[in-house]
Amino acid sequence: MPDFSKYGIGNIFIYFYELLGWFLKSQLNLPAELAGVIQTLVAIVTLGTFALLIPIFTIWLERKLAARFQDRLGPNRAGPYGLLQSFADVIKLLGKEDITPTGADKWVYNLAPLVGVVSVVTLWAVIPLASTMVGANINVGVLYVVGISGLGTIAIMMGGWSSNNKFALLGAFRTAAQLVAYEVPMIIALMVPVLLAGSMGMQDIVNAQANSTWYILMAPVAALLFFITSVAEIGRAPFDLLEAESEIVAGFHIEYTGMKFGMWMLSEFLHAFTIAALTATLFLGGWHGPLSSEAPILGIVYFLVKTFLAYFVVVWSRSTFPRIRVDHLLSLNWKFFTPLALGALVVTAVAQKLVDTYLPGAGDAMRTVALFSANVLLVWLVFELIRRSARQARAGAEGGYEEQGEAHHEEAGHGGHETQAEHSPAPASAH
Amino acid sequence: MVPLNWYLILAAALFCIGLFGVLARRNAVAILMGIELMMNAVIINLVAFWRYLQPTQITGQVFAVIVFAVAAAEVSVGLALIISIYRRRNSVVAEEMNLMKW
Amino acid sequence: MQIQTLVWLIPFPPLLAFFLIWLFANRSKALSHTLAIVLMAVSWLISLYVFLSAFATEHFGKDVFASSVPWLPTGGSTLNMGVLVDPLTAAMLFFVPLTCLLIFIYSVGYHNFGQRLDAHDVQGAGSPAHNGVEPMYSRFFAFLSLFAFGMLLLVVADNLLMLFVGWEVMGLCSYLLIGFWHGRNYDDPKKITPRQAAVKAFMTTRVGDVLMMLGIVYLYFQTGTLSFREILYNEEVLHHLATTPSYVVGLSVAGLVGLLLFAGAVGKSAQFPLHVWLPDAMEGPTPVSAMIHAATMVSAGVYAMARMFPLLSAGWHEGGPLTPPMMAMGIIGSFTALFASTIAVSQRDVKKVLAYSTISQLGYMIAALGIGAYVAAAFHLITHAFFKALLFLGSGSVIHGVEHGMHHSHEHIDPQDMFNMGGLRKKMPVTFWTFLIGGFALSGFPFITAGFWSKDEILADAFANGPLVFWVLALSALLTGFYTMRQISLTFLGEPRTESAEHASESPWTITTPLVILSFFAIVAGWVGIPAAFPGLGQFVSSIRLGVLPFNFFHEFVGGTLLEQPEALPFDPFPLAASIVVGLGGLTLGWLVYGWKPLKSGQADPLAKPLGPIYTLLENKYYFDELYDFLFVRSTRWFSEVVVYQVMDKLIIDGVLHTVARVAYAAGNFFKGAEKYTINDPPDYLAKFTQWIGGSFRVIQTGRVQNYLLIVMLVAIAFGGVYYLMLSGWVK
Amino acid sequence: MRADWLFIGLFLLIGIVFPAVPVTLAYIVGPKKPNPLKYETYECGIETVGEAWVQFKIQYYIFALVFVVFDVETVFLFPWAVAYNSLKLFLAVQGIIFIFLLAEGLIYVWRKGALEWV
Amino acid sequence: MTVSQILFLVVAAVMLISAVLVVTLRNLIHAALWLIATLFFVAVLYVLLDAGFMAAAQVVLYIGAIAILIIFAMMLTRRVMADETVQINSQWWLGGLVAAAAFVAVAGLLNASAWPGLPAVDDATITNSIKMLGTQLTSPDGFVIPFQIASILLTVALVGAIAVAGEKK
Repeated sequence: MPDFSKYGIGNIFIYFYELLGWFLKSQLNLPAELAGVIQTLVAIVTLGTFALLIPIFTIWLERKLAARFQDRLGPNRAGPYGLLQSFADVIKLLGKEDITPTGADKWVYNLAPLVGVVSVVTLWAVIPLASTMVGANINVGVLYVVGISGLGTIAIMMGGWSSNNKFALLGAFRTAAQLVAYEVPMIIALMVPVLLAGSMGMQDIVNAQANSTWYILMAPVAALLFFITSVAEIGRAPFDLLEAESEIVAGFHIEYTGMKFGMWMLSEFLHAFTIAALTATLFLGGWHGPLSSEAPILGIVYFLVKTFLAYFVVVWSRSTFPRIRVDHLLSLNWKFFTPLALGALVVTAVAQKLVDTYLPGAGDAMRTVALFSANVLLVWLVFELIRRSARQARAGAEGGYEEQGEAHHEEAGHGGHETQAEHSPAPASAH
Repeated sequence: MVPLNWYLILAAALFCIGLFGVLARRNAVAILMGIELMMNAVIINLVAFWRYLQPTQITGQVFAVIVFAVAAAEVSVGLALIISIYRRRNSVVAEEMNLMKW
Repeated sequence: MQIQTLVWLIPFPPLLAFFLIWLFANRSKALSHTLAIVLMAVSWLISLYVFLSAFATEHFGKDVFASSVPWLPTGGSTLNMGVLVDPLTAAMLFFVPLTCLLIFIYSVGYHNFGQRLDAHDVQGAGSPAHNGVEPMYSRFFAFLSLFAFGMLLLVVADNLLMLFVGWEVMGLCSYLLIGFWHGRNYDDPKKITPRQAAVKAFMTTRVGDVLMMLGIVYLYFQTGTLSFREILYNEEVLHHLATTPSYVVGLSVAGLVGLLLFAGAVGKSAQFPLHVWLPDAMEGPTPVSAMIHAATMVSAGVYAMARMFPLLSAGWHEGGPLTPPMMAMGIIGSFTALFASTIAVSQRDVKKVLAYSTISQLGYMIAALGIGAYVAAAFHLITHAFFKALLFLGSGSVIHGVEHGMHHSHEHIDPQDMFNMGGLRKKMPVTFWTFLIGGFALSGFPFITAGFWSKDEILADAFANGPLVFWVLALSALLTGFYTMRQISLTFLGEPRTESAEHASESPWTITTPLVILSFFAIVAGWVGIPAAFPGLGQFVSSIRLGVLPFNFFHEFVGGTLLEQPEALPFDPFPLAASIVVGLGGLTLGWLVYGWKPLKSGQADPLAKPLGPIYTLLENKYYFDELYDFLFVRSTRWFSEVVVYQVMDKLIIDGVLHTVARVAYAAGNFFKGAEKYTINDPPDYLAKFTQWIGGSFRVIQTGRVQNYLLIVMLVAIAFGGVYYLMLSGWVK
Repeated sequence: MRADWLFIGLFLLIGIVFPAVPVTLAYIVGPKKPNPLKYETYECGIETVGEAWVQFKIQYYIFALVFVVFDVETVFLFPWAVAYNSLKLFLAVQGIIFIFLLAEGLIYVWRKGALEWV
Repeated sequence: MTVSQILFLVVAAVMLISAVLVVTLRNLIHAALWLIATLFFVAVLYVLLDAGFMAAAQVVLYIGAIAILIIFAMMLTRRVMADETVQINSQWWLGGLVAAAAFVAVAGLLNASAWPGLPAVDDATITNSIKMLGTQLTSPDGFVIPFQIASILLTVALVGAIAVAGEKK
């Protein structure tokens, strides 16, 4: 019987966990491995249920917020402040008929939403809730996150393909294109905290932040990139092309009804919340806060507060920005985010090394200042470049030499035929 | 404890399945999938050797990572070739890609 | 840093410059030439440092800077890649990077850097039409840098293979650079265009290079190594080579190899049979002419010969009979010297004159090597590089000035024709004086100029070892003085003969500075070779010590390269007198003919009347181009046209076939009826049978990858099975 | 370490169960009134024209291609990033060179105009 | 039969079954999905081998990237892909024989030779293996040349694939 005083109120969850273990081992005399497995199972079920119940609340929250943003009231009938609205929705979904269209590929069709949900729920395995509470403290947490979200892409393609509906297929593949495209800068941005913390384990990263400063200060560019790209990953507005009602009827899940549709919805909302949680973990210091290491229970509170903060930003941006056109979406990713992410990585690495080399024993404050200013410099540089090229393009467009200006712009890239580039003013100057 | 040659034999089996795919499939994409299987078999071997022979050195994993890179390059170029062949001849059936015949 | 490491570093800055310009800097002209010049300067500084430290070493000839790393494992042995700096190399390292650097700087001005791009300038059309900046400016510097890399590589190489690599790199670059203005065309169809000139140069040198390659391969086959240290400074190897007979009867291996290598040198430094490319190479931009055809490339041939001298002279001892290669070098060299200088007398093109004088001077060096005057040859190589570069750059400056004039007076004349010049003395003073110094150095103005001392040494050696050679060389020295004076007076003295010459103006400082520097060396470079035995002056300069060596260190220093130091000749007044006489005499003669009363515009060459047909002969370069055209080009065409096509194809083969066909046809008709079954069928079955065989066999080539892979796997499995059986001991 | 992986493995298994439960529940309790029209492919009311297959743009493939390349590179770069703080300068520079080569490929694709969607 | 052995056998069995389905199914999309399953179980094998990084990399790279690439390629060549006609060529039985024979030969060889047992390794080594990997990949006495060459290879593959597949404008 583990005594409560050793854990205290701060570690109450751990206490219950140990209590369960003690009960299984000494009361039911189960072998240690089995007991461990059962303990793990219980923990998993708790965590999973927690994760799956979140959307019930966040859906309500989101509808409320969206309503406020649009100067409406939002759900307010079912229960106080319409809190029970989501439950009503769930019950309604239960009452719907479950349709599998003819010509659909039964197995894949039914499997897809489950995979979709799995690809989101299992992310919670590596998110540290408190200094002592993390599902699986593996040393490749970040890569794990990336890989699992890749699973989500597969799920969407399964769903879209198996519905045997051209809109679903189009939607699915657009989505997939968008997801894979936005995964590139996301991964590169993820490298920055890994580089700073020197580990891929989520818990290690949070600890590193707890020991120095939050990485949103050390790597603001990476933080923003990660946040934006993951918003694109979940296909929220302004990146919600995968269910652009006006273009492709409802995207990949056009054919889904009832609870399967609900599962898609669930996975989307949960994913939104999850990326908020990831942002909080990787850049906002996770559970870190005053007294968080002494009383882990406080850590959970801090963690949830930060997560909801980030989530609020997600909803805010959703109801603020218009939808981006698909080609803009992709060129924004390839021509702005990806180079910027690479730049951020390089800049951070260089600044880090410089600080290590030339300011040995520099405090966190100094390091933070250095990294932050490096980021600012990078951003200034990038925007300077953009401004210049825009000016060039505009000059070309106004000069009526759109073709030539374009050609000139292209020329500037690949070296080689110098004379052409040097001659291109010639037609202008020659008689 | 799992003996090493279980892993090796498993890898061999996977390799041969992939080989069968390469030899027997008609669709070029399917052939590429077979090649992927073979590649994975190789990587399994590398990692198994790392774990069993030199867990303190990292060489095995380095090799595996390099093979990752090679596999990625191979599949991307291979698929590109298949696509361009499809564009020209409107077919991805390997048996019909016999310009080198006779 | 260790000195060997530094030596490694010498060739690479220009290469780096080449790549940087080629890849990144090719949009910015300023950046391009900055890169090229700065990196060239870097390698110049390094080589200067190497030279000085070599200079400071006691008995440098014995303990040289050498280091090498394995390069190509070739079966048993390994070809090493390495660097070697011995006195000869050190001497080269003194002047090659310097001249290159100066030429780089010069080209900035030559290509009108700073002018804006001329609107109606076509890529590769060349500059004369206008004075806008060269469109392919960056490319030019990239090529120059690559060229410099090739030369430096060749100089520091410690084995024949690396030397050959540098050699070929230079060949490529000269091709690219001669054909640099590939867009150029002339109204006169007979005038050769840069394109053709480039191809001509490339092909002609190819002839030599192939032979040289053969020589290298044969040498490697004989000795199993290509390293200079292991072949040239190794008595028994040399002895072995000198004694073993080769494939060619009457030639030792050393002889054959030497001749083959010499063939390469003949191509590279434009000796007699293969000299034709050099004058036409003048189609390239002038800095190129200066660089390729004065400072570096052509001297590379001589350098290679000097480098291989121990091999060439293997089995030769002072005063003994010459070895076949040396014989060949003596004859060809001296002949070329005379022959080229005669042509030079009659040329109108300011650069062509210099080209021919280059050929003849190279002939000097080759001849000097041929008679065993190793040090003298090296000495003349260096001094000549300085003053000939000076002359070329000077002529370039002149042309530049005249082009500038043309831009004022819109007349269309050949800016390189000396008869369109005259009176430039006042227009371009700096060019004039420097050119004068260069010219005097070339013609060996006594006691002051570098040319005098080196030429004098060659003549002295020649007098001692080969009287015939001596007389030939003396004669050509006379001619040299003559045509030099002719050129100077035609170009600079008198009154301007055209409006362009009237409006000619002095070139920018980037052009004149190299001229001044070079003219300094054109004088001073000679003093380091004043023979100690020279009355008065000799003792004086020997008494001045620089570090471990006397001021006239050259003989001792470079002589140290050889195994046994060649001892300096005793002083002999006759060749001295001779060289003074021919030098001054040539100049005076030239002045009497051309300088005394300068030509008016449109006046013909005063030599033309007295010499008559000979003059035309000379002016057309002994019709060598036409001869080669007839011998090789036309004859080939004629052969393929007449012999192969008309006779062989049409007459013989077709004829035979037709007869056979007719006969067979007739016979077939004749036998058709009755003997069909006896004659006709068996062959049919035979044919069918063959066809069937082929058909049944061709099946295996399906063109399907999968079948092939299947077969591969079957074989692999078979092998695996065998191995398995062996492993389990069932099969022994 | 192994325990953590066990956790993840079990989580993946359970993770399938979680959504499966409500789906099956809905399947059980939900109404079933079969009607061929219901099982038609859903489009704008009238029945669908042609098969679901539509010609896809090559851009899909090209994006996936760039993505694959970058993915592999990240597999190389993550260990580098992890080890970064303990790396000496030269080693650190290697990774940065790697990143530049990566960027070079991106620039090539960009200049080739392969990143344009339309 | 320890737990780990049972685990291994289960994983191996599922993996092999899905691999067989990959090479035999007619519907290529199904084959691709089974390929994904196979790759996933390969990742599980890496976990059993304490190579967590390899497992994650496998999931990221193969499932997240290469599988998607393959499916895209199928979609681009869909018309042929969609047909449910026979996907096995005429020489399939020979191929099967060869594959089987190859397996027999290799397995025989593997059994014929002796292998060392599993060395015990402390957790620190496993945890540090990633850091070690990073160091080895970039250190000159390690694998820096393959590291850079790999990036060049990938760049070249990218360029080549674009050049081959890109539309001729």
